Amino acid sequence: MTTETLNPGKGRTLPSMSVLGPVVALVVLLVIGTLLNANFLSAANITNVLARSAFIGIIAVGMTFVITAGGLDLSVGSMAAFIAGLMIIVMNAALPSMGIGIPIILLGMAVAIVAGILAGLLNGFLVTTLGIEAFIVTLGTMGIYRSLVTWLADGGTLSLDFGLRTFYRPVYFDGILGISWPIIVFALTVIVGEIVMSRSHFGRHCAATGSNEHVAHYSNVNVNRTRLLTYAMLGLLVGVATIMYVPRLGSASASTGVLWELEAIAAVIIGGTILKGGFGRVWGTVIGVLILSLIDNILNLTDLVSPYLNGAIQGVIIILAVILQREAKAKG
Amino acid sequence: MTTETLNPGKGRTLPSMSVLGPVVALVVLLVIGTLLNANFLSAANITNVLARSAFIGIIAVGMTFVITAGGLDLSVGSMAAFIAGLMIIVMNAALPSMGIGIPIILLGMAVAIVAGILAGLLNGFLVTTLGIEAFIVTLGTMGIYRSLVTWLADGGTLSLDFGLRTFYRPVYFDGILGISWPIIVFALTVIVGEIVMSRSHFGRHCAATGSNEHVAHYSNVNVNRTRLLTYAMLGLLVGVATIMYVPRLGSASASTGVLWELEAIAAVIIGGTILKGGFGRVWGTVIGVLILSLIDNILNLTDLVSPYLNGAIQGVIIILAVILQREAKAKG
Amino acid sequence: MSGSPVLALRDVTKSFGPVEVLHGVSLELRAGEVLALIGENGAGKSTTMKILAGYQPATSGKILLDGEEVTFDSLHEGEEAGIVMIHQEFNLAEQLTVEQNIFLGRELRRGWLLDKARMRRLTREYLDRVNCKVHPDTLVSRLSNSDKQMVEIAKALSRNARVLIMDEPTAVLTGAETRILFDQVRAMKNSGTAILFTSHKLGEVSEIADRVTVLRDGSVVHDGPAVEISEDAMATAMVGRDVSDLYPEKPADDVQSDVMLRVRGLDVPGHAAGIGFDLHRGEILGVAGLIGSGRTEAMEGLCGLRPARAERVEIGGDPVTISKPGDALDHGLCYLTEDRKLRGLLLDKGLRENLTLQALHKFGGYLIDRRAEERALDQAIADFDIRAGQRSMRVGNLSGGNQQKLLLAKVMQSEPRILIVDEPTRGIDIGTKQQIYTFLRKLADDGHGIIVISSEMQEVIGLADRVLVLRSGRLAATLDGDAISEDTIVRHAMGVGADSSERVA
Amino acid sequence: QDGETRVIGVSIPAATHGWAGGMNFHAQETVERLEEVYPNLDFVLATASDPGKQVNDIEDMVATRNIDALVVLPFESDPLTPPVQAVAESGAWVTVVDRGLSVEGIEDLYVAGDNPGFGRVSGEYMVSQMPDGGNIVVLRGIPTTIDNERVEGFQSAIEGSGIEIIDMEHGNWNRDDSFNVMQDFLSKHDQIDAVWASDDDMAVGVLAAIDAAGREDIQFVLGGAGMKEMVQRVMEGDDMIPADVTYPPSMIATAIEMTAVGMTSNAPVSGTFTIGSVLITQENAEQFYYPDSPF
Ligand SMILES: Nc1ncnc2c1ncn2[C@@H]1O[C@H](COP(=O)(O)OP(=O)(O)OP(=O)(O)O)[C@@H](O)[C@H]1O
Ligand SMILES: Nc1ncnc2c1ncn2[C@@H]1O[C@H](COP(=O)(O)OP(=O)(O)OP(=O)(O)O)[C@@H](O)[C@H]1O
Ligand SMILES: [Mg+2]
Ligand SMILES: [Mg+2]
Repeated sequence: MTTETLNPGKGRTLPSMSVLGPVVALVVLLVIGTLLNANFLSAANITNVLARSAFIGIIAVGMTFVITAGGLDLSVGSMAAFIAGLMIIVMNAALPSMGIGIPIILLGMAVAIVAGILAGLLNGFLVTTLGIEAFIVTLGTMGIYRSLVTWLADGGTLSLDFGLRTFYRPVYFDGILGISWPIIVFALTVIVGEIVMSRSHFGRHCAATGSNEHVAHYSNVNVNRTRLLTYAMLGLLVGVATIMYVPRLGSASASTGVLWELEAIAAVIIGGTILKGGFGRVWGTVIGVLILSLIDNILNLTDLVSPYLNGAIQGVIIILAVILQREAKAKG
Repeated sequence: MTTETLNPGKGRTLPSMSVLGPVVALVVLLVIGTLLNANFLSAANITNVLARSAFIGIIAVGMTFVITAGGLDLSVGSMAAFIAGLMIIVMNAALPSMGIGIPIILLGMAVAIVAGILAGLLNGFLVTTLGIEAFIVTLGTMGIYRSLVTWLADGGTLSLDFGLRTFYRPVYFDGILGISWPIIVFALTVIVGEIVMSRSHFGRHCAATGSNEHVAHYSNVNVNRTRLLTYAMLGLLVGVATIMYVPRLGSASASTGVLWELEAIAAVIIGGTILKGGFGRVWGTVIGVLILSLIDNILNLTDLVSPYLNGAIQGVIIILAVILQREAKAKG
Repeated sequence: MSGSPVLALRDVTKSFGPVEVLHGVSLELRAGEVLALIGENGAGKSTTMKILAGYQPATSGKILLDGEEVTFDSLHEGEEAGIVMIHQEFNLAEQLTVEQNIFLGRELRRGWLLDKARMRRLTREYLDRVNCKVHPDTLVSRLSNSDKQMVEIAKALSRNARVLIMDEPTAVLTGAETRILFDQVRAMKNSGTAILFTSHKLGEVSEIADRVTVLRDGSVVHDGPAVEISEDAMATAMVGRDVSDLYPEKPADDVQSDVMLRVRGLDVPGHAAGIGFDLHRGEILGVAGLIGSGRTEAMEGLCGLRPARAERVEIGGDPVTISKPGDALDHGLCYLTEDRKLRGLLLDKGLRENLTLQALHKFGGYLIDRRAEERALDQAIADFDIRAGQRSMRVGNLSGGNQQKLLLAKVMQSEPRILIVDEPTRGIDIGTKQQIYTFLRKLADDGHGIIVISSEMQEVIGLADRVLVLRSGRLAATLDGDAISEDTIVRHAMGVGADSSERVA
Repeated sequence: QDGETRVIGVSIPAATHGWAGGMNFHAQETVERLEEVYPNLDFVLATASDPGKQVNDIEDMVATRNIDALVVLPFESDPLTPPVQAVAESGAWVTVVDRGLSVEGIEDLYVAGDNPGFGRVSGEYMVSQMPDGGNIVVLRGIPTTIDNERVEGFQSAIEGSGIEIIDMEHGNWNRDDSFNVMQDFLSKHDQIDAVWASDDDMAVGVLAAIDAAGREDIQFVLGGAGMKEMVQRVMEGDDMIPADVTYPPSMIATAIEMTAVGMTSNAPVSGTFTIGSVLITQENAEQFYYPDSPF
């Protein structure tokens, strides 16, 4: 039960090294990118990478809480597709009566947020109250949402009305002070997430629940409510990510958000959160997300490898990023 | 670590109810199938369902050991694709010198087995010796194998020489006493797996490792070797599954074996093995595999639902199958 | 009695990071001799034992086996050399059965397969040797703590050790079980096994040990034959001061103060029924009973920790309903669990997080005030004399006794008016025990109400003003004044035709 | 054979990208329509997410639904060849759509798409628009034989024209992926004259990326497959989308319909019908515009 004899370094008494791991990996990628292509550090490229990281990033922040509290959610990708589809249908339907303007955008956003929270609560309810393995619950809802969006779209693509899309577009592409909205929302999510995780009661309760639910129960932590809230929060953040996603291309289809769940979970773990629960860090997740986005970006910016091998390079870098972290830990 | 106070029924002293769950789900599906279509219970259909369950089934048996020992393997689907590709390339290359005949088939089989074991050992090595989270390791190797097969196939499809394919085909379609080879091999794997799990010291060591690796370590169980062996064994079984798979379709491409990993893991969990490790049952896994195959089969028997919603039905049934099990447990 | 040393340490030091916890320890284990290693919490007993058994490497110094220097590169070599250790922490895989645990790592085979029948039969035999009634196929997670300990002992005995090392084996055992264990120890000693043993129950040390070695702060301060040292002298050598008045003075019980907690008809399905009692202000109420008599469950049910019903619960005269742990805390009612590992502490978290978990609302509104937490930790370390090498260490790395102290400090963070403590001094050294008793009495004197559940008869008798005795989940008697004696308690606890699944505490 | 109900199985890939979605739509719509028209025809429609699943579907149709005819759009040619061959050998009618099987002569009816032709028409259009050559980037689909054939057709059509493919990546027939890839191409290359997006879904992502970057150097984007939004833009004379190349998802409807006719009448419907890829320009766009289709 104690771990000291087996893995002397696993404890977190010297966090500096485990912290260094992902950061070093990120820096190495940045250096490689800069060396390979002069435009890599251009404002445009940085903005692109950050803005497109925002979807997975916002979701991964929520995933950090779910995993820290000992859960898992495989449904986020298809949940995002479903919410995007729903949002588009509702906005298109409301268009004749509401006309193009701020109100209809707000309606769409409200739909996304409410749908996200409800979807999260459904997952949470099945996991906590019915006590089913999170893996199975969310594998099931993953199939359900994916099917539903295909069905809503009649197998094709749901597209936002063209006029509405033009009106809504700035939510992805514009921003303030040259920083685009997805980046701003992502940054805010991360800041709030980090504070909640490391300084709030809720964050403590998540860690306690994931670490040992019995101890948490005996310490007056409402284990089920904490878990339920992490799922609801993740659902909410999926909704927020969708609000940023829809204005980008104005459409949703069966292929929207495919594999986002694996990417989000990978980002969380690369960032140093423990998959079995009990310890999570939001800022690490951000680094994980950036690492994953940068790999793609760098591969697109160079011609060194056959595009067929992109997946292999990704795989190797993901493993290396985590090795770095563990090696550093082991020395620490 | 003990669950009794929170969930008084979770323990396994009264196995009869937790055992009943998956069996009941299976029986219900069988009844539904029979009601929907008279041919459902025909020998041809039963043979089809069993034979095609064999791939996932053989892999899921290996997965049961990995999960019981506290691990996870997301790479099996792309590993299967990669091995199939490799096997095809080697056999095609050897064709001019060896000609069509038993030896070249045996060569292909040997390649599959060796490649499987090596791939499994690689996963196991990264997980045990380097101590990286299994989720990340196998997510990484999943990407790597998937890329490699795409690259080997030059983005297209690798196909076994037509003459060879005709010669090899009986390995999938023929059998003894009217039972086709995949079913026989699957049955053998299950029997051996069940015996190893429940009656060998290796099975016990897996459960002990997954239950509490420190305790296992103190009790002289070589935790790392046990884990490594589970991965190697899974790799071997992926190889065996591929040997059955190649004669069926005679080709491999980037889309071979996609999502097999999720299906195998789902089967294992539906069967009652605990995802966090410590307890596994091979026969349960078989029931899980059959449930998953039957859902597909039954959906093909009827035109009641839009094909777009197939995924939703699958999702609902998977969740229901596990609820049944938990409910039954809770009462037990 | 004694021959040449089988296993010995010479000038062994051990450091965890920058902190040295053993400073040149030497000791010798001889065949056919029982050596007791005693010392305060955190003195280094468990660490010494782990080094001897090869579970941890020494930082410097030598380990001698039969006079030859050895380094155990793996646990296997320690076992090979016939060294078997029973850990202070349970060392059983919860999801495996008793039989699977006992034979873990050395399963018997017939050909390729396990010889289950033989293992089951042998398990039965081993369990019989320690008079343990559990079925070999029971999952360990379903056993009570004392049964787990007996299984652990059976597992150790089954290995026919040359050297048997036992780290506080009796902490969770009943008197009767302890006697069974000691019978086995004597038998092994007579057959030439070298035995090292530690306990905070000094009476046991006098009873079983041939030699006594006292550790203080990582150094040996006394080593000699057991007959030459009295229990008082042991305590003094350990703690560095006299601890003869273990229990504080009880107040004269003529003033009947008001009732703080009134419970009527408390039912905990499957464990207790119809429990009713009053707790007065300023009173320490003891709860005695056999293991399995439902004391723990009754109090957990009362505090909303497990499903329970009550006809009536009043706190401070007002009727209350308690359906979840938060309700109990809101009414100033707090329960200290008997199981610090599984229900008490987050072993992979630090001291600070554990200390404040239950009373987090006291440390800032939405955000946690870290500085207030640090101050609370300072205070707790001072108040409860918690000895941690570093403040930032994982709680799982604290010595057993210091974990218990931290648990007590944690419970006190919620400032309960009514405190229920379940086995509060398990694994606590005698000096600290005295402090805890004084602390509890002082709380009572300050107007709190205290309920003490304990399986140590002396503790109940020494501490409590009144004693409830439970039998098979029902209240068998309420004793006060001179009626509180070992004899009466045992009589009420056993009753007539007592349930055979219960054992004498 | 009158009065007797005949069963037609339809096995197609699932709707995992735009074109497949359109094809799914046409399949379902046609099945519904024909079930009305021909009361003695029964249809079984199954969609598969990978070749293995598609083989399962076909096996199920044979074993439990006793199909008299099979209309199959193979996920991939090679793996589907043996099972379809088995169906043909059992005596059922076989119609193959879009992708030919690896063995000739299995099918009774082949409604063929022309993937190399699709690439060639696209390439020829590029050449016609850039007589002096230029730099283009190419977004490819999901790595498959189809994609390889299209790209090869395209490459051979532009050979020697002075058009240079300066970069090529997989956009996986997916809007989001192609958006990301195009953004990165724009960072990487300062001068891009045109884009062959090779699919209209990908063209959507490419256009969004170009718009956002505000780049003026790109003259046009050529998609493909005839998505209705794109056809509309062609019709309206959009500069960025001057043309499109058809690869009609409705070919499945044609195939099902012809099979139904073959089943119910004695009209000769066997043989090969190639549905060539046609260039859509402003002049002829109207005849390729189906506002009701989801694609
Ligand atoms: N893995 C570890 N890492 C850091 N410090 C440790 C570790 N293990 C033990 N210690 C420290 O070593 C000291 C001695 O601990 P040990 O467990 O040997 O005490 P003990 O004498 O057995 O006490 P107790 O009577 O409470 O069981 C303690 O201060 C403890 O915190
Ligand atoms: N797996 C379990 N499930 C339910 N309860 C358990 C389990 N393990 C232990 N317990 C309960 O916890 C208690 C273990 O504590 P211990 O063996 O010290 O007895 P105790 O506390 O003296 O008994 P009691 O409090 O019932 O009088 C047992 O009474 C038992 O009922
Ligand atoms: Mg100790
Ligand atoms: Mg108790």
